[in-house]
Amino acid sequence: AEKIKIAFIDPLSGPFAATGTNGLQQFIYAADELVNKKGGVLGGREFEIVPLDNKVSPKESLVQLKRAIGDGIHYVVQGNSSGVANALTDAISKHNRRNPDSRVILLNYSAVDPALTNEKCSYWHFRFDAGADIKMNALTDAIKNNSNIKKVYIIGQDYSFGKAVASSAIQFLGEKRPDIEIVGNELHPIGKVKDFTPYATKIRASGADAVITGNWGADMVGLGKAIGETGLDVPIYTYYAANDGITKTIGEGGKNRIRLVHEGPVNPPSNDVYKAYHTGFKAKNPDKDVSQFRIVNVIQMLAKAMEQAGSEKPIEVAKQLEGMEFTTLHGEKVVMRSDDHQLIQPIHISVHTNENITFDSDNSGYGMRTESTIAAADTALPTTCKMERPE
Amino acid sequence: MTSAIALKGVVKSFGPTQIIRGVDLDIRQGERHAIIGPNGAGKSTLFHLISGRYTLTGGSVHLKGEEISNLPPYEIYRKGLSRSFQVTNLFPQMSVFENVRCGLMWVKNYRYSFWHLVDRERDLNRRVMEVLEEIGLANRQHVPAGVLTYAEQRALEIGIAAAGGADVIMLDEPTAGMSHSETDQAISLIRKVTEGRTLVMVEHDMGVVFDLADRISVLVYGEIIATDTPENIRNNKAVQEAYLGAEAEHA
Amino acid sequence: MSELLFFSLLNGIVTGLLLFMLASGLTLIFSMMGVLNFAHASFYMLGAYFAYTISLYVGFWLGLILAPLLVGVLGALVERYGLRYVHRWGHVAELIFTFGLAFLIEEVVQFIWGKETKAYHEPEILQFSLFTFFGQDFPAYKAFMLLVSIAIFIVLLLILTRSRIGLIIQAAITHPNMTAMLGHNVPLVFMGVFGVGCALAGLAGVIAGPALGTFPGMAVVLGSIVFVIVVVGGLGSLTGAFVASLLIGLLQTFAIALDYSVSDLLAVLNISVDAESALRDLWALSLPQVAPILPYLLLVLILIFRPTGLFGKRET
Amino acid sequence: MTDTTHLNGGEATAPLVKRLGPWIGLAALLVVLPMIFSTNSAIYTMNLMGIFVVFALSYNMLLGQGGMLSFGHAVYFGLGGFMSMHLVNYIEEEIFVLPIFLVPIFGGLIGLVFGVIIGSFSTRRAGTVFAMISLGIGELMAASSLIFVAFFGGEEGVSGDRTMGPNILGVDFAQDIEVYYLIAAWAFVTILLMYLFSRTPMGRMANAVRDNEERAEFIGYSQRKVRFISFCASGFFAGIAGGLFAINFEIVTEENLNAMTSGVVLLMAYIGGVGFFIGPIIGAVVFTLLQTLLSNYTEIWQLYVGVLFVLTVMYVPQGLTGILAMHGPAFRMQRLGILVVPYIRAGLPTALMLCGIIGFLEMIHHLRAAAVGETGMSLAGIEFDTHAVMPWVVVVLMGSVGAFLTKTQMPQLREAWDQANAPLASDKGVTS
Amino acid sequence: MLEVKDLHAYYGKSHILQGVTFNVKEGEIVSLLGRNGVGRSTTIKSIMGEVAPQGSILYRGRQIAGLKAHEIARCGLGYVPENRDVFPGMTVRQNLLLGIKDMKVEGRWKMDDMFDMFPNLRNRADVDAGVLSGGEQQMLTMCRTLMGDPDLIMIDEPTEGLAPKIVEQVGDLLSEIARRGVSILLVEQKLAIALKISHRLYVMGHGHMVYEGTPDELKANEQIRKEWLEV
Ligand SMILES: Nc1ncnc2c1ncn2[C@@H]1O[C@H](COP(=O)(O)OP(=O)(O)OP(=O)(O)O)[C@@H](O)[C@H]1O
Ligand SMILES: Nc1ncnc2c1ncn2[C@@H]1O[C@H](COP(=O)(O)OP(=O)(O)OP(=O)(O)O)[C@@H](O)[C@H]1O
Ligand SMILES: CC(C)C[C@H](N)C(=O)O
Ligand SMILES: [Mg+2]
Ligand SMILES: [Mg+2]
Repeated sequence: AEKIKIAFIDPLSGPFAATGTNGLQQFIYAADELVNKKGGVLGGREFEIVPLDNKVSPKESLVQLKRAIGDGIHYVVQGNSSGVANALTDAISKHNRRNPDSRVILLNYSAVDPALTNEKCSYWHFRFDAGADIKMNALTDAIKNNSNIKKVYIIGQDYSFGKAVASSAIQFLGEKRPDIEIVGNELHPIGKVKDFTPYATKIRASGADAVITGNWGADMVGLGKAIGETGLDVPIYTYYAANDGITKTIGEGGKNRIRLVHEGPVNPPSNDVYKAYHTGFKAKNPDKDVSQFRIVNVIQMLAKAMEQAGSEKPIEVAKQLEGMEFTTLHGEKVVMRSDDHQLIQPIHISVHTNENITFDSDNSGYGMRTESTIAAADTALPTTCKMERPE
Repeated sequence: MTSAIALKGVVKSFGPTQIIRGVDLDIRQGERHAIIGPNGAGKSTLFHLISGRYTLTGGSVHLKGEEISNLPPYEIYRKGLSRSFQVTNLFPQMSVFENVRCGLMWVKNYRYSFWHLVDRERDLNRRVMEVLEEIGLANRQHVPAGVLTYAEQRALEIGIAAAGGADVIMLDEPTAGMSHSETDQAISLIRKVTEGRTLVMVEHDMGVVFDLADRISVLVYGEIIATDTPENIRNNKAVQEAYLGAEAEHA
Repeated sequence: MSELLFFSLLNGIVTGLLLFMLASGLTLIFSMMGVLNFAHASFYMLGAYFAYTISLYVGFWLGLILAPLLVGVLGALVERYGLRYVHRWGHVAELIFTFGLAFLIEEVVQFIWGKETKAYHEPEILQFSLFTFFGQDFPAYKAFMLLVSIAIFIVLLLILTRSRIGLIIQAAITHPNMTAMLGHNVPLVFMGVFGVGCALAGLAGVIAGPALGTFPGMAVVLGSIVFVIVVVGGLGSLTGAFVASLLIGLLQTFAIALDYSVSDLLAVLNISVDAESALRDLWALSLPQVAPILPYLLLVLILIFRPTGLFGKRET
Repeated sequence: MTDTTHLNGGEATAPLVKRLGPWIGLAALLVVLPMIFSTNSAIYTMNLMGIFVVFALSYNMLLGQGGMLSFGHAVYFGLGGFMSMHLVNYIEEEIFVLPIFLVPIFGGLIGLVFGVIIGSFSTRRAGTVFAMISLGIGELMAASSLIFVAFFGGEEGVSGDRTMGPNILGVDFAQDIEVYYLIAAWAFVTILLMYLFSRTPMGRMANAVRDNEERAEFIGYSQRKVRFISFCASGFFAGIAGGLFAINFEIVTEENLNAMTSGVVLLMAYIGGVGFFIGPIIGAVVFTLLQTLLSNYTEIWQLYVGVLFVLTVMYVPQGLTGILAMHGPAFRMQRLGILVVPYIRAGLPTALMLCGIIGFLEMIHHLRAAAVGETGMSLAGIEFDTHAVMPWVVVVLMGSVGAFLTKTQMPQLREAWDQANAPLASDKGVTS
Repeated sequence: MLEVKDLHAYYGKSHILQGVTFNVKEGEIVSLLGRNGVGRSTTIKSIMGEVAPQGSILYRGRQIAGLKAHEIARCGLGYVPENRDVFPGMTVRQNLLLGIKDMKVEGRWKMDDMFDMFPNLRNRADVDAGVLSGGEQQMLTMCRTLMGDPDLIMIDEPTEGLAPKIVEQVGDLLSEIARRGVSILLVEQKLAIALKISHRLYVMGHGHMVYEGTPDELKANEQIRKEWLEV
């Protein structure tokens, strides 16, 4: 039967290519393993992932979106950069309004700017990753319990996500640890910084005893390295400081210093199902990792929605996704909250280490070991989203 | 009557070295005036000073009674002084036709217009063709100036300088590197295009000089040592000393 | 504060001298041969990757020697079989050529080494901190970087001043035939100089790789900054390039280090502004923010007021 | 080499038809194109072409006609875009009323304004100084666009909705096809204007200054002013292109004015051929096709594009249009026929060779990129196993045999070429 | 020392040299006369390898046809072009420096000899060659070639654009050069000088030699002069 095409619009070249290509391989694997090999959906129709390079550029993404639509694709997955996600959501809403007969759904697997599920929310946008505020809520819980943190330095990429991280950090710290002083709040251009040493020096000089950053891709590698070199030995609370070459480059330097907030526990593995999945993936992609478990959820939930809807029509599928309850490979219960299309799921905080790691990252011997977990229900935050629903 | 060009105490130095050391010179309207002198005497420099390519270190230059000292070249050109160059200096990629047409555009008052279409300007193009006829390049009009032979380029050089119908024309060694026959053609061409105008020229070929010039000035190491009619110049001992040498007999 | 200033000074010098390693090569290629070599940074990247691969087998130090040589040879070949033809069609053609080349090299690098950042590390012996000041480490490797680039500067300076090579190039650019007929082997000179230029870029790559990370984007992030240096320093002047490199290195690091913003300034002059106006970004504008544009600002100003650059003699 | 050499003089006398013919043709073409290529992606591609054609032509007013090498032309394109985007938003918010199709004008105006400001100091000199100033300004603007979020919208840029304008006779630009006709109309007008500009005294002096700026001063023109005027004009048209971009994509970001875009326009103009008026048009069309189509079929398309550029500058320095122009003489002498057969004879093996090479590259790429065990790949519809020996043998054979045959065909091709271009007795002297 | 046999050369399709044959002996001054455009410059250019030569060019018994320009130069041939090819960007001194082929070997000529011959140049030693006067540039090109210490120097119309007085000096200079054991192949318009200084003269017709003889013979030979030299 005819394949169901899913456009993957993310960077496959440029400074964030690594993040993008890894995401791509994970989508392809998930689609094959969890859908196609299981006989596809809607009576044997397979998923086909169509990679479209957007160089993390909003403009380029719209170009690719137009192409995808041109090829009659109705499902778009994207994650790298909230900047892109905002642009895509906006464009897709417009498109759906103008062409009710060829609507498109955006399945966002990583762009976590809270705006996307609040003021900028759209009926056609579903987010499978936890919002920046949710994640920060979790991180700050961890910080709260670490009483010898007195001064915090916040550094991030100068765009909506980086700003979101900073603002929610300030907000939550203010609520949970008013005594903590924010000694620095820095935004640097995204993907353009050659050398992070000056920033590291600055952090060092500020006397901070903890760092919070949402940096990802090349920007995380650089920052991690630079901080290591200044010999600054303080905990670093991050969103994305793992895999894609980051773990490898940070290596010993980050041991027990770098903490990361994420979904889907890798070490220790939750259960054999996941073990099997992860091993299978590594077998196919030895130099890549299951770095974004949410991708699995995207694929499985989409498949489920189609089956329930008994159709691939976006409008129908969207109806199903809204409020869908689902049990992930990890056996975790998650729900796609209808009022803002934010997936409510358990959140984990892990530490960068090489001790009892089952699945390491970048084949470096180092990996992320879960330290604490916040139950799905506790992660939920209020939303201001008022989305206009079709008819 | 006012003189076409009047130099008063013109001085030019490059860094420490003074090249032009106080030149006073009157060039009468309508005369053909030749400037001769040893190499490096400053003839071309003098041209550059008058035509605005170099700025004066001292003194003043008047064109038809109006001061033009240190004006930019285009201003001076607009006041009616046009020149050619010792080393050929054309618009190599453009066709011969275009070269001449550009030489005509300002005087024909198109200025920086971007609302005329040059190809539509009948009389402009007619004039261009006339010039091309005069300099004998009509049949080469489509050729890029860059690929013309040396002699042709010299002719075009003169053509552009004269096309605008400026009433003072300055030519720097117009016949340099030409064979005898070519030189003869050049001479008659110069005669034709400068008819009824003032001509100032630098030339080493005494044949040409004595043939064309009404008056001759001799420039030696930045100073005019004599200004006079060809005959007197030829018999002027100082001049023979400094410049002509044995050549005097030959010519 | 003093800690910040001190280390910013160090970082500035390190960054500057690193930039100089690149600029030195471009001084030969761009400001002497007049080739607008947009692939220069790409050769720098190749240097890093070659060195990385070599170091996997025979270690860092051999990589430090071999990689630049390889890149140099590669450069020479590029000149011999590519640029030499293109040269006839003028600067823009050369520019496009190198443009395409940069494109190619980046693709090929991804093709061969993939897109992830490579774990290319400093050699063990240099992995200690040279000194600790205000409790902040200064890695020995950076000191090593300083030494190398100063060495490059001195050696090049000697070569250029002691030999006629500079003159010959300059002559050959405008009058290749005449130069040849005076008995100078023009093609060889060009090939050699271009090769050396690329080798220098390669060397810079080898050394920068471990410090700044070895990934396919490393050429792009450098952008056109190297051209800025060469032009600001003044075409044809190695000393100029050296000074300009330091200048820009310091400029950037200090801009990041010093957190002052327009509003601070206004506050000093106690002018108050409303924070919501369309110009709000202007008031919020802070030094770290503008850090990336300072070099270009410098470039434009220099060119407007001193078109020959700081030490240069000619304009084009 | 320049078109001017071919067109001047004669033009004046050319019959009306000959002068208007091309334009009527162009107009007709623009009208029917979407009827022939009516798929969404085709329309999309053509819209992009239209925009780039205008942009590239405006660039060539600098490089080709004015001899100014600019690395910052995207600035005017981008600013035009941002301005237009804001305008579209104002229209949506009914701050003022204006039919959407007039928006590009304002893009043009902002381009012009900045052309005036920046040109006032950057056109003082030509050559490297100009080039480097343009580079600096380009980077400055790009970086500022990330800093001044209020106007430029930072990383995310500014987006808007083009359908919110007062809709005149039922056109609300909801569909790309409507936008196509808007772009086509603008493209036609601007192309015409830029062509005419090149035939005005100003346009001519631009060429003159390009060729020999000093001499221009001795025929009454200030080189600086000439450059300045061309610069502003070019800024204006770039701005219009930007406006079209804004309307088409409904988003304008930092990239629209960064170095990459400036580089792209330079490439388009050059690959097309800066020496010819239509050069940039061809360049833009080809470039857009490569960008949109090639990337559909292969992941390593950028590799091919890179190779293409390198080869072009090496073997057709006059750009793609140069190839056409080369056939001019033969065409005028009605001798093109002579070339057909030789071209085919040389073309087939060349094609074979290319297939070989491409196949080889694609397979290597597949080996590297594909997940372990995924050995099956399909190329041009043929399915095969990259780990088997056979496919490799095939491509290598195709490559080498093709290369060999091509070589054998060259002499006869060259011969035919000379024969086709052997000058007639009539056109002696007319070289070029 | 230079033995040219049946030399052919083309510009594109036009056949410029159609079998030129002549020779220059050690220490000789040989002049190449002829109307404009007969191919004298081309002859020299093809000897220097700037124009691709066909035929035999023996220099001291070595076949130099087909060698690269710089190789030919290093064999000991010097060439002074007709179009004053100075390096504009550089000072007079630097121009002269570039004339030297090998800094290590001592040449016949020192920079000071040059300056003594043309005091103008000494005064202008440190200004850009590009701004030199036409004549000075002519002098400079000649000196630059001499700095390369050639054994045979080929000079194309050295007196072009020189003041009559200087023209005489150049004549003397050439004789001086020859006295120092350098052979000269001279292309000249001004018959006077050629006749005065050369040992032998060739007259060139369209693409080949039409006459060879001593100055006196040529002076005597009215008819050749009329037919080929349009005195
Ligand atoms: N821009 C300059 N800088 C320094 N010296 C210069 C410059 N221009 C000319 N000179 C010097 O001024 C002197 C006069 O040069 P000029 O070209 O006027 O001589 P000329 O009379 O034209 O000689 P010729 O007949 O050989 O052309 C020369 O010695 C030249 O070197
Ligand atoms: N680059 C060129 N391309 C085409 N034809 C050329 C070229 N150079 C010279 N010619 C032609 O070759 C012929 C011989 O040129 P050459 O310069 O040798 O003449 P010549 O004897 O030196 O005369 P002149 O006194 O002008 O130097 C001339 O007819 C000239 O037009
Ligand atoms: C891929 C992710 C790191 C992107 C990032 N979370 C963002 O929202 O921009
Ligand atoms: Mg002179
Ligand atoms: Mg000659």
